[in-house]
Amino acid sequence: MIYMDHSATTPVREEVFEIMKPYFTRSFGNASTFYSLGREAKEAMENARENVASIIGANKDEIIFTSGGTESDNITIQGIAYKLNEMGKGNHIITSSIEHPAVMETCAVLEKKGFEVTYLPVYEEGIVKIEDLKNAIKEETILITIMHANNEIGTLQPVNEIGKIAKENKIKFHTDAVQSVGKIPVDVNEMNVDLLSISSHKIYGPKGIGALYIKKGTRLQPILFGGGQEKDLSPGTENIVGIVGLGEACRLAKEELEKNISYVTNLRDKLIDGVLNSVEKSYINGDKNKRLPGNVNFRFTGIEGESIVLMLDAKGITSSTGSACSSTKLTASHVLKAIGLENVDSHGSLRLTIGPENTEEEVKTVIKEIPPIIEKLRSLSSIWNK
Amino acid sequence: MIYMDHSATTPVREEVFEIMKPYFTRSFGNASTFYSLGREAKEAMENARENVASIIGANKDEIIFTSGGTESDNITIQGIAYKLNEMGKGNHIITSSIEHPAVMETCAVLEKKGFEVTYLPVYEEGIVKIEDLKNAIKEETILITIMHANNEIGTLQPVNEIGKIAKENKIKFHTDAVQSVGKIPVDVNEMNVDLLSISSHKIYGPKGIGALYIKKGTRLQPILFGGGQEKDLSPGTENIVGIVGLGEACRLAKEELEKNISYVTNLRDKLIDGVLNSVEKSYINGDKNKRLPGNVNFRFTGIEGESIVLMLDAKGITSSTGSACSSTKLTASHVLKAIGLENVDSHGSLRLTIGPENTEEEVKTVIKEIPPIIEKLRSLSSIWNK
Amino acid sequence: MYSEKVMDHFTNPRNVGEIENPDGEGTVGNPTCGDMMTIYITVKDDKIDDIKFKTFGCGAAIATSSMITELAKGRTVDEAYAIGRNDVAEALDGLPKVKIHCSNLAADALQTAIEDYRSKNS
Ligand SMILES: Cc1ncc(COP(=O)(O)O)c(C=O)c1O
Ligand SMILES: Cc1ncc(COP(=O)(O)O)c(C=O)c1O
Ligand code: FES
Ligand code: FES
Repeated sequence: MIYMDHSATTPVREEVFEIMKPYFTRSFGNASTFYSLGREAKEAMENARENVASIIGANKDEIIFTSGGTESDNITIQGIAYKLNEMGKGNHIITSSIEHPAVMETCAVLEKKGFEVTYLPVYEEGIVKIEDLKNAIKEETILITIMHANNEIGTLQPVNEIGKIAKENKIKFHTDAVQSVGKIPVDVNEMNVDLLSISSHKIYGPKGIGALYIKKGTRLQPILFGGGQEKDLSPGTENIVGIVGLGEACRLAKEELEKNISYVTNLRDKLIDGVLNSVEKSYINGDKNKRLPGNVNFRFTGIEGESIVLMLDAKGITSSTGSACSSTKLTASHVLKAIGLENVDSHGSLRLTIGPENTEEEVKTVIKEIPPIIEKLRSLSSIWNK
Repeated sequence: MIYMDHSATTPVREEVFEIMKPYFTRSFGNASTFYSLGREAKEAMENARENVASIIGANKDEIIFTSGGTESDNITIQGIAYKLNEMGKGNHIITSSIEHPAVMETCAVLEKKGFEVTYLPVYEEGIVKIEDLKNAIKEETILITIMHANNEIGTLQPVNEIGKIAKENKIKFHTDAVQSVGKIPVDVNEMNVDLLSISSHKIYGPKGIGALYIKKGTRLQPILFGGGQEKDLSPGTENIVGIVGLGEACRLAKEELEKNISYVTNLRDKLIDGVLNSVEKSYINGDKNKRLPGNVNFRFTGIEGESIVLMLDAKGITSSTGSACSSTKLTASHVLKAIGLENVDSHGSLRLTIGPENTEEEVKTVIKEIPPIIEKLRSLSSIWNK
Repeated sequence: MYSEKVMDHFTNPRNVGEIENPDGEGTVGNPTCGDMMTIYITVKDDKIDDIKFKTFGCGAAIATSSMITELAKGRTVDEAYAIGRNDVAEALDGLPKVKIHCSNLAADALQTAIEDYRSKNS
């Protein structure tokens, strides 16, 4: 199998799994208890917290563990919105038009509850313009939530500039860094960010665990209630196994960051060139340079993405698409719409996301397998005229 | 180590861990994707859903997976309250005074938001009275949320009668069955329950995963927003490893239920008799019979629970207490208060919760170790006069 | 949660008990809060000659009681009176934040006992 869907999820690395093992059956204590077994769990948890903090340049006590990127986004956006609104600070939120549903849907719900949300355009490049952000800010603005790297087209947002502007205007700034942490440098200080979401299963950690950076002094209204764990923000018995896994995944990702960036970027560029050169009417969605090292998002005129994915799958290659047909709602990805693709074009997208365990050999195979698939599908297509 | 804190958490069973293993590094697909790897994950998930449904006599499509008991409780209570209130059905909730914080704190927050909450008393036995429930019901009542088995004193609530009354009055009934599923028979039909919370780590499954039974046709307002997973109620990439583990834990628990009940009950009764007979001024908190097979909650006059737990820990015995001194808030457990213990008495509680892997030998050891510890602490105590 | 020193003083508390006809006696705390401590002293040549305690409370409460009896024994009354809340915690290699409250009681109890002694001997 050639796995090239790393933006969807990643396997747990063997090294990470090894570290997790003892916490299933032996050191399984409840971290909120104070006897030896609980203390062991607690220590492991605090060690992991240190590793998570370290990969984003934060302090240990600014990290809480959550059940994943989705919960981190919800805790932040609902938590800031309700808290600041209650304090009479305003009801306006600025976000981009290519956020993950965890941000997008949460904002949509807040709109129904009387908040006003501005969705910044991202143009063909898939990147927000600082000018637009400046124009959108008003007195009532309480939160800017703009992702670091997009999950579909991999484009990088100018988070440092955004953070600077947010700070100047005393507006809280959150970034969904689920796709960027562990893949490119992320530093909360350079970003001037107040809140930052992390998910474990995108960086070779286990699923069902994530983290949220909360800058010291930032107050959130909780949305889940219970035993008070994780500063009252993500209550429930601590998922020690998951936490330990996320911690180790961060430690390894940090250690290998430089090496992985150049390795993966090289594979990505080879893949892009290889395919664009051999398939006519093929394009790259989103800015070619300001994108994640591992993200490739092709567009092939005249065919539909789900069928490409299935044909690649039959060849043992795992990929994905933003095509409407692959979604349960049968609408094209809002990201592809946001970069201006007409519906017909938006259907022919193919996302290949590369990880450090992919090889040059695999990339060559993919470059070889794609053209005949595209040709075959086009030969079937009612809208393809050579 | 003699582990007797099974109500706090349990280890992952070897058999459960074995089943989980392939999903970490090999079948690690994102269950929301449609290629082979995703389908594998999806199948494993649906198989687990079947096992969870089966242990409570539900249908597979009435089960959603959550990040744990806390999330299940929150999704339910907030979800029903907001939904029915929005529909103009009323704003009154009935619960008990010994619920887990996940229910208790959520109700407290709803009170602040204008809901009215009745906390039924539980008397010395730690059990609500049906008469009190009947008297509490009024036209505005939209939800009854009363736990099946209490986590501290193990007492069982009359859920079948409660369900019957809820049904007669067309009020939604939720039970937090985190402590009862897998330990005593639980059947959603006999209970006439509309919603029921489950947590995996209490029944030898992994932490960070739980489930919620939602009777067909029951509508909830979501509190977390994202990619639409789990019927839009618990969004986020599915925690396949956790789900598979919970499924297997349920399957095994169901298979061994009868056997475990008689085995654990026998150990519990030996432990109770052994200690009560050898320590003067020692008592059992909560009803002696209507309690979980594995729950023992002692009370020793004149001493404080944290010190008992620490001394037992030094002997390799893991236990817990509801003493104020062991909580970060330095207030005694609300459960002990609810059964009418004066503060001084509430301090001397010791909870030992037995699991099927405990042995008769271990129970004997505990019976032998406890009396000298109590004696030593009493000899230090400024409020103990022989 | 607790340092090794705390655990040592908790599991092997020093100077436990009561003194009949002490020169000074001090009780602080409140059993409803879960902690109550009594310290008994005898004084010879202006020095703490004997000191004993009885405590109802958590591990920290017991360990701090035990520790303060060791710190005070043999010191002059004034020196003993000057032992502060932090001195006890420090001597135990620190205490968890939530436990500061009950561990403060030890210094208070000793001071109360010394005040009792002084009021009887002035
Ligand atoms: C950008 C982004 N945000 C949030 C999420 C949600 O993370 P999780 O699946 O851990 O809930 C994802 C991935 O699904 C993502 O790609
Ligand atoms: C009765 C009860 N409800 C809810 C919970 C919360 O479950 P979880 O730890 O999975 O969030 C627990 C255990 O902590 C419990 O005992
Ligand atoms: S063509 Fe079948 S779903 Fe779009
Ligand atoms: S005696 Fe209660 S916290 Fe120490």
